[in-house]
Parts: sequence; C-alpha cells; structure tokens
Amino acid sequence: MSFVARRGNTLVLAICVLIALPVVTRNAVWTDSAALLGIYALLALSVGLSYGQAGILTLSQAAFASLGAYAAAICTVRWGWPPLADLPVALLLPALIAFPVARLVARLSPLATALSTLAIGSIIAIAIRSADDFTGGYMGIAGVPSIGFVKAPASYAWLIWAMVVIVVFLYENLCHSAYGRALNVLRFDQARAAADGVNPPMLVSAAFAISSSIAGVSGWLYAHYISFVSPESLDAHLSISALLMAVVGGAEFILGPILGTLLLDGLTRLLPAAELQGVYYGIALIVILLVARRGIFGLIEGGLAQVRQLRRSRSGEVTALEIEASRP
Amino acid sequence: MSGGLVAKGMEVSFGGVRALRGVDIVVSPGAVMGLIGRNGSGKSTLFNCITGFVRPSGGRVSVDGKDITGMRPHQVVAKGVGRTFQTPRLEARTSVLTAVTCGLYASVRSSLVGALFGSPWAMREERLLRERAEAEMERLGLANLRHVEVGKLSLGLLRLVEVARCLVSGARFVMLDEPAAGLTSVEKDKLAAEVRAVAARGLGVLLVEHNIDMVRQLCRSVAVLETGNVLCQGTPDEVLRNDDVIRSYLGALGDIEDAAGGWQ
Amino acid sequence: MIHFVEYVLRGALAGAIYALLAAPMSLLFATARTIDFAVGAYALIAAAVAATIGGIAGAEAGLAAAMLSAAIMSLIFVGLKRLGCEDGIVFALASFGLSAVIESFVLWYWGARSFIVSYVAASWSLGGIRLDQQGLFNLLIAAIVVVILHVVVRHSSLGRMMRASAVNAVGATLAAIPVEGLQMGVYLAGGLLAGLAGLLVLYSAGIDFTAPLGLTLSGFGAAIVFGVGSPLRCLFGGIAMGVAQALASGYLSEALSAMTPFLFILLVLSMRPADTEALAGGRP
Amino acid sequence: MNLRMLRALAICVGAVAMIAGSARAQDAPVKIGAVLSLSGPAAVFGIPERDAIQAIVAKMSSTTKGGRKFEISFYDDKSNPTEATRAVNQAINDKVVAIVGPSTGSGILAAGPIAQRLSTPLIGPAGTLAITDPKNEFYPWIFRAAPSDASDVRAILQDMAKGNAKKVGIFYQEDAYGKTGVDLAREVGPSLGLNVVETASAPYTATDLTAQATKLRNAGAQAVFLQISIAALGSSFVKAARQVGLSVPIYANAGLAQRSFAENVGNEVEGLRIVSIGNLPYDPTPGEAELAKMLEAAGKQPQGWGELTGSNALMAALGAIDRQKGKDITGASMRETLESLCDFDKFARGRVCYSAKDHDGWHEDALVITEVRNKQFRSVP
Repeated sequence: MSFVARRGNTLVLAICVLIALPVVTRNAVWTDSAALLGIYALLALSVGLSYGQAGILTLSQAAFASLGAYAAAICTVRWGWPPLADLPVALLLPALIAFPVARLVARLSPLATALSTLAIGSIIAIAIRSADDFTGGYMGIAGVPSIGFVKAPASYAWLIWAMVVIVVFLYENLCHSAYGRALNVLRFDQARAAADGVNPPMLVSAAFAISSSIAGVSGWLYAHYISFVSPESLDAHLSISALLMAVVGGAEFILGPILGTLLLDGLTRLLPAAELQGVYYGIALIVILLVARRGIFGLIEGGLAQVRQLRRSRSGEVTALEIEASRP
Repeated sequence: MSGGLVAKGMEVSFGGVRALRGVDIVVSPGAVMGLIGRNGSGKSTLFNCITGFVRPSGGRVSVDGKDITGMRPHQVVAKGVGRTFQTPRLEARTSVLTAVTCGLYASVRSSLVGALFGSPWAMREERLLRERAEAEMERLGLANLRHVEVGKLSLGLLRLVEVARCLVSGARFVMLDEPAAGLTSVEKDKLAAEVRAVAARGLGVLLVEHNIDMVRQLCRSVAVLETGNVLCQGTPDEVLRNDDVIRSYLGALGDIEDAAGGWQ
Repeated sequence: MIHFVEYVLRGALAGAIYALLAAPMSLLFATARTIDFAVGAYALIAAAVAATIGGIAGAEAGLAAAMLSAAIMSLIFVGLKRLGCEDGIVFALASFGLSAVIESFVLWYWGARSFIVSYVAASWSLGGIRLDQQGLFNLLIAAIVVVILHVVVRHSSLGRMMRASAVNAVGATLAAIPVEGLQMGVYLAGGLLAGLAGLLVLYSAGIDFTAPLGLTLSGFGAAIVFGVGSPLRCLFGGIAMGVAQALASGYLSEALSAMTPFLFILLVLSMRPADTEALAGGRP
Repeated sequence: MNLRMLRALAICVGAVAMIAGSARAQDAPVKIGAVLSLSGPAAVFGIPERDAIQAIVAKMSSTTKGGRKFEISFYDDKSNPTEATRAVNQAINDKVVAIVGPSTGSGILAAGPIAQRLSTPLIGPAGTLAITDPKNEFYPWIFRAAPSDASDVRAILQDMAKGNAKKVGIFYQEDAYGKTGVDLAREVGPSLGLNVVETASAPYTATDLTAQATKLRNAGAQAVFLQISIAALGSSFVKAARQVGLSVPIYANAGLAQRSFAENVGNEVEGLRIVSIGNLPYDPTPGEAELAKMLEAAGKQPQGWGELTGSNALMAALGAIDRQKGKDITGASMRETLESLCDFDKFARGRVCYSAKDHDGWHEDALVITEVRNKQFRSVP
C-alpha cells in the first residue's frame, strides 16, 4: 500500500503514457513530437531536480545534455562502441563535471548561481565546438547509430518515455527519502538543514550531479534518435527553455516539469510559425506566469487544497487550531 | 576533560571586534543550564560557536571528553549536540511528521544511491525513521498533529516541533535558542514542562533565554554574559541577586522587548 | 607592451556598454530583488527606432520606445505582485517572455536587417594608440550615469527608500514608502539606461535582432561578477569583462578567447567568500 | 530563346501533356514543403528565401511552366537542427514530394536521415560542404541549391590573389559558417600564393571588434578576409579596422552580400570586395532582374542572395516536377528526376546540372565578384 502511495506520480505518469502513446504513435508527426517531448521532458526534469529541489537555479542543463549526446556520438561513431555501451559514459561524464561545479555554486546567491552555471554551460559548449577532430567542431557528428533493436520512431517514443517513467520513479524515491526531505529543508533554510546534520554543499552537489546525469540521458537519447549532434543542437537557448518549462509546470512538483514541457512545446506547435512566433510565445509565457505563479501544478494543488479544506470543514474534521486548543 | 558539553576559553572576533573573550561554560547531562545576557553580549555567538555555525578563534569545545572544536554544524550534530532555531524557515506545506522526521537525517545509514533506487533496505529504514519520529511526537504530545501543515501552526507549537526535531536525532545535548520568545503564558508553561521532561530523561539542556521567570523555573545553574565575558555564574537566585547583573542586565529591561530579533 | 596597453584601453571602452546594461539590473536588484532579462531587448528596440527615424528625434524616439517597453515590464511586475507573487525568479522569467516578444516584433517589423549609424568618425591618438571618439564618449556616458546612480542609491533619501523596499517591502510600505511606485520607476529608469546603451551600440558597433540575449547576458555578467548591489561595481565589472575579453582576443587562441569572459566570471565568483545571507537561509 | 518564349512553349507542351496524361495525376496539386529559418540568427537568409518563393509562386499562380498545379507550405526551422527535423517530419507528413530547405547546414544534416527514411529529397540552399558529402548515408536525398562554401572561398581568394597582398588576416564569426570559411581559406590560400598570418573571431553579439582588428593589424596582414554572415558584425569590423589603422584591402565572403551591409559600410569604405551569388539588387542579369521585379510586385525589397538561393531551390523542384509529365509524382520519383536534372528554368546565373555524382549542381559560374561603391554592390567585370 505504502509502495503505491509513495509512487503516485510514477503511477500517474505510467498510466498516462500507456494510454497516450498507442494513440499518438499512429501518426508519424505525433510520434516524432512525442519522442522529442520526452527528451525535453527529461531535460526539464533535470531542472526540476536541481532548481525545484536543490535550489540551484541552473542555466547549464542543455550543456550537460550535449555532453551526453557527444559521449554517445563519439563512443559509437569515432570509437565504434556498440550503442548502450555509451550510456554509462553519458550518465557519468555530466555528473563528474557537475559535482565540483555545484561545490562552487552551492554557497552563492541564486543569481550568482545562475550566472556561474551559465558560464559553465558556455565553457562546455565552446570546448566541444573547439575540439575539431574529436567532436567534429561546429559541424558536429552525423550518423550516430540507432540503439540496437530500437529503430523506428515509434520504438524510440516508447523507449524515451519509458526512460522518463524510470527517471520519475527514481526522482520520487529520492523525494520520499531522508535526502529528499533534507533538500527541501535546505532550499528554505541552509542553517536549519545543517542543524539536522546535513552537509549542505555535499548534498546539493550530489543532487546537482544526479540532475546532470538526467540531462546526460536526455542528450544520449537525443543523439541516438536524431542521429546527429552539433553545437547548435542543444544550445544555451534550450537551457533557458528547460528552465521555463520546469517553472511553468511547477519546478518543485515531480511531474511539474513534464507538464510544463507539454504546455510550452505544445504552444510552439500550435502557434503560427514565422517571424511573429516569439511575440505569441512571449505573451503566452507571461500570461501563464501571471495565472500560475507556482506553475500549473501549483495551481492544481492550490485548487485541491481548497476543495480538501472545504470537505474537511463540512465533515467536521478537526483542524490544527482545534487540536491545539484541545491539547492538555 | 570531564563528561558533559564543555566549552573552555571560547574566543571569537569579527573583524577586530572581540565578541567572545574566553568564555567557559559546562552543560551536564540531566541539567538545564541557563544563558542570559543583553543583546550583543555574545549569547548567540557562543551558541553558534558551540554548534559549529561560527568558527572560534580560540578555546575548545568537547562532548563527553571528545574534542569537537571547529567542526562544521553537521559534524557537531553527529556528535550528539542538537539545536533549535527561534523561527525556522520551513516550507509551509510540510507536515509536522515530515518536519520531525527531518531531524533524523544524521542517523540515516542507507546511501543516496540506495534511496534513489528505493532499495528494500532503504525502504525499511524509512519506515523505522517514521516510527522513531512518531514515538518522539507521542512523547511531546504532538501525535495528533501528524498531518497538519507546519504553516498552520502557532508559534508555540512550531517551537515544540523544533524541540521534537532536535530530540529525535538522539542528541544528548540540546541547545534551545530563546524558545519562549513571543509565546503566550500558557504556551510558556507547556514549553517549560517539556524542557523539564527532557532534562529528566538525562539530556543536557542549554537554554538561551530572555525570560527570567522561565530561567528561574527551569535552571539549576545560570551564566550571565556581558560584552563577551561571563559576568557571573551560579544558581538563578544567586545570579539574580548579584549587583553587577542587576545593574547591567535587569536595569536595561527595555532591551528585552527587542529580544525577538534573529538568532545571529 | 604598447600593444598590451592598447588592448586594455580598447577593452575598457568596450566594457562601458556592458556597464550601462548592468546598471539597470543592479538598480532593480537593489530595489526589487529581481533581475530584468529584457534589457537587451530594450536596447534593440531603442536602436531600431533610432536608426529608422534618424537624428536627434530618432534618438529620443528610441529612448521613448525602450521606456515604453520597460513600462510594459513594470506592469507585468505589478500584476504578478498583486496576484501574490514574491519570487524574484518568476519576475525574471517573465522578462524573458517580454524579451522574446520584443525580439520577435523587431524581426517582423524591420526584417532580419542590421542597424548601424555612424555619427562620430574621428579618432584621437594617444601615444600612438588611436582611440575613436565614439568609444571614449561611450565610456564617459557610462561613467557619468553610473556615478549619478551611485550617488542616488548610496547617498540620497530616494536610494534609502529603494533599499528599504528591497529588504523589507512590508516594512517599507508601513513606513509610508511608495514601494510599488518606486519599483515601477526603477523599471522605467532601467528601460531608459538600456535604451541609452542600445543607442551607443547603434552608433558604435551596430546591432541586429539576434542581439538581445547576448547583450542581456553581458550586462548580467557585469552586474553580478563583483556583487550586484552597487552601480559602481557594475562599472568595474563591465570594464573588467571588456578588458579580459580584449586581452584574450589579442593574445589567446580563438577557443580560449571565447571562453575567457566565462572563465573570468567563474574565477571571480569562486574567490567570493561564502554568501552569508544564503547560509542563513536568505534566498532572495 | 528568352524566358517568355520558353514559357509560351512550355505552356503549349503542358497543355498537350495535360490532355495526353492521366487526368487523375494531374488533378491534385503537387505539394512542396519549404522548411526555412524564419526566426533565429539564420533568418537573415531564411526570410529572403521565403519572400522569393512567395513572390515566384504568386507570379506563377501556383502552376508550373509545364502546367502542373503545385502548392507550397512553409515551416520554420528556427535556425535550429532539432526544429529542422520536426519541420521536415511535419512537411513529409503533409504529403510533400520535395522539401526546399532547411536553411542551415546543420538543419540539413539533422534532417537528412528523415528524408532518407521517408524518401523525400531535400533541396538545401546552404553552402555547408558536409551536406553533400558522399560518405553520408543519406547522400542520395540531399541536393544543394547554392554554390558550396568551397566555391565561394576559392572565388574570392582568386580575386584577392590578383592584388599585391600576400599576408592575409581572417576575421570570422564563431559558428559553423565562420569556421568552415577559415579552414577552407587556410587550405586554398597557399596554392594561390596567399599566406594566412593571423585569424580573429567574435560571437554574433560582440559589441566591439577593435581588439580583433588590432590583432590582425599587429600581425601585419596586408589584406583581410571576412567570413561573416551577420551584417552588423561585418560593418562593425570594417569600422573597427579603420579606427585602429588597419587600412588594407578587405575581401568578404558571400555571407555579407546583403543590402544592409552595403548600406552600412558605404560610409566607411569604398572598394571592399565581396563574392556574391548573383547581384540581385544592383547589377542583375536579366533572370535576376525578373526575380527582382517579382519581389517588388510582392512588396519586398531584394536583400541580397538569399532570394536567389531560395528561388534556386524552388525552381529545381519545379523543374523536376515538369520533367515528370503525366506521371504520379512521389518523393522517390522527385529524387530520381533531380539526380539527372540539368539546365532547368531558373533566375540565377550559371549552368546547373545535377548527377548521381554531383549533388552540388551549382559551381563557381554562379558567382560574381562585386565591389562596394556608393553604398551599392557593383559587379566587377
């Protein structure tokens, strides 16, 4: 029972995926969108973990994703590794860079954090595009092979969303553990967390490293799905989009970033494509932020809380104040 | 060094200003030690110094003979010294149970990776943590608040949750930072009873407090700080009869009203 | 050696623009604990309007356009606040939205063309180093603006009110400080300064629709690198970044020189002592 | 034979074909997708490309010379490879038989596998060398609609070699276009007696280029080569060069052959040389003049060569459609036809022949060396 209760988000997501994907994969464009959405959702989830949980306002997630993507491309195309053998590299490489970076930024204010992650992201991007022979420079690497049996776009959509479900499962485990609770305390009050016995820089760094690994996976999937990576593929704009997606959906909620991804990406699909797209997009973004300041999930949760309270007061359940008054 | 929480010759200076000038203080197991003094007298600095939030420039701190000088806050917690905050910033929607469970962080044994993958061991530990937290809440009479959000609690209850959170970690020494500030008299009485019960369980309590009545009620021994020095030390009645104390501390009652400032 | 000095001087001149873009960010942070990521877009719209109309009237219209855009941002800010938002990051993200709107509008209205106008073409020779007057003029303007801001923020009652609004908005309101009006005013002033920066870019290097994000981030870097609180530090931040960039492009390989501004930022931030406010839980 | 006669002839042939051919195949319009950068940094090219295509379609009332009805739908690749793949996917799902675009090299490389999988050719108006590299698995499906970067660089360096300069400094923008140009110049230069002594670069949004100009001056460059496509960056460098006393001849690659660049640097220099794909606004060939007229009729001001490359790609697609009179047209049949398409109707100069071995089609004869005079590009005889 508690196993189910503590994995509500994973279950909801898994059910949604099982219902939606068979329908979606009937249409080639929707299939493609589903696959890319899953990749972006992973990126937004990585922002959710680092900003929503660990409080690191990050503008470098796309750079970590590109590390994962290049790891995949270089291992398979340059070194001839079989696909899947490159997954550990795509997972570990971003984490190895993110960990020390987080040690540096954990003690800074959010703005300075944003600036330094932006700087790290840019340095990674410049390093990648400057290593001509190794990474293909600005031209990137084409012809990244498929992951074994996964070839058709529909299978990719399934693989990618399976990965999203797995990540949400892990994320939810983390949130319901002592570490997740500590992160939550830490975000509001580092001193309070330290007094609980938390080593703030250590925990934040670990969380950021995990978040970067998630970004790495998203890049790994990207490289194998698109079969091409270049410095423009996963650029700084995407880091900003990922942050927006996470915040719009609700960064502190597990499924918030996924919802934000569906919403913002859906918007760019529906809006007419041309010079004016940015106008529509920007206005939509501002309106969403005005309507849902804690993200769409915050809005939903606020509504649910109101309903719950209403029901409680009707059913005559005890409230906190009453309990307090009745204490011996 | 003897048992108990011992701070000897604590020295702290901030940019040339000496906030502590060789303060000695001993908290024995099962006793409540009071620490009073005017604002700026160094109470908070001493407090932060012992708990690792401020690095001392001189002196030694030890717990049951083990040196903990200069350790970081989380290491100090691991040595069995817990502390509370006056008004902790918590996410308003956290439930009381979760808030108290947070205090158990130091005793968590399963690894981050284990937690991530939800290993059976980690799950079992998680259950144990909750049981321990519930037991502590039961003891402090918080059990029926389990699912109430901390944002909805009164200040008094929030302080009690803080105390619970501190105790649940298995701390042998508990440092309370002005727990009674801003409480109603009913709440103060309740709090005093809880603190006494804590001491009765054999824990050492260091109580930083402005409220003289509370100190008199609870403490066997009181130290008065003045400009970074211990002005005098003794039983509450001795201390409160001391002329210096009356002049420097009680004479300036106006300050006490401002005492609801930050913990720093 | 003479080359070194030349690079330093050129970098300092280039940094003036960053400083001008950083100043509104610093001012807004000091007043409302948030950042306006649309400053690059204000600069762009000012330059586009000024280049289209031309002359002094164009410059004035450009500044007006920038301030109008900033006024929209201030309304968004107030709207968010009235709806109960206190998170500075949300305001900042909303300004990303406005930046996208302006950038896209410019692309739609003016097309993909670039804007550049040359008024002052003369240059002065300083010990064999030729410095163009426009660059010196830019630096002068940036310095004057920043010094004025510094005096206002640090030494006037307006500045005290601004700082009070940021530290404790409720308290400031109780103390009869028109917090919201003040913050809106700072947004407008930010629009004016960013517009000014846009004009100077228009008169020196030129600008096109792709510029906003780059300009914003340069300003952001200059504003944060030495501490966000003070306009003077913005000037130093901007100039330091300009100099670092110029020296790097003079002496280092392309890859390293592209990295230099970012490495510089990281270096400075890593030397900064731990943020005590953050340690105490104060995340603005 | 002039164009009008050609057209009359074509209409006659088309009419005959219409009667002769299967009525079913002729009824439904053939769909063509245009995946172009309508936003983002590559919009500098994408927007003129779209404008030209729209103007031509309006002029032809959506009917090829051969009398076949066609339909164009536009998609934005946002100057981003991922978006390019999505747009190509969408276009093919909308049943297009060929795609004009994507606008950028990386967009084409990213979308190539999709074009191959879904059997729809891409006609890319980009100069990027790698897009027609026979080593690509998807090579058969990509056709180029502009001279490659290698042709451009060779043409302008040949012109530079006619001057006295031997030591060349290069200034380039930090992207794929900029870097490719530098690499090519380093490769081609020595065979023409040109020695690259120094390079300097800047990101798109650099606000000051005097340090870069100083670097080239200090290296003793006798001529400067600009590999830039952002007009603001180009103008800014020219200005910076003059400020720091780098008064050597400047040569620029085709990226800067944009109207706003000529107008911006017109105040600064005379005689700056630029290689260009045609010379649309200023010294047009009759074909180019016709396109310019169409653009003006559509209310657009010609900007440079973006219109020409866009028209090239469209005309290649239309040419391939016309070659398949009376047949059912599919992506695969378009590819096959394109692969042997030669001398089709178009506006730009140069002789174009695609073959299985040559997917580039366009070569140096499509280029012209121009000179900035009086704020205009003037063709150098």
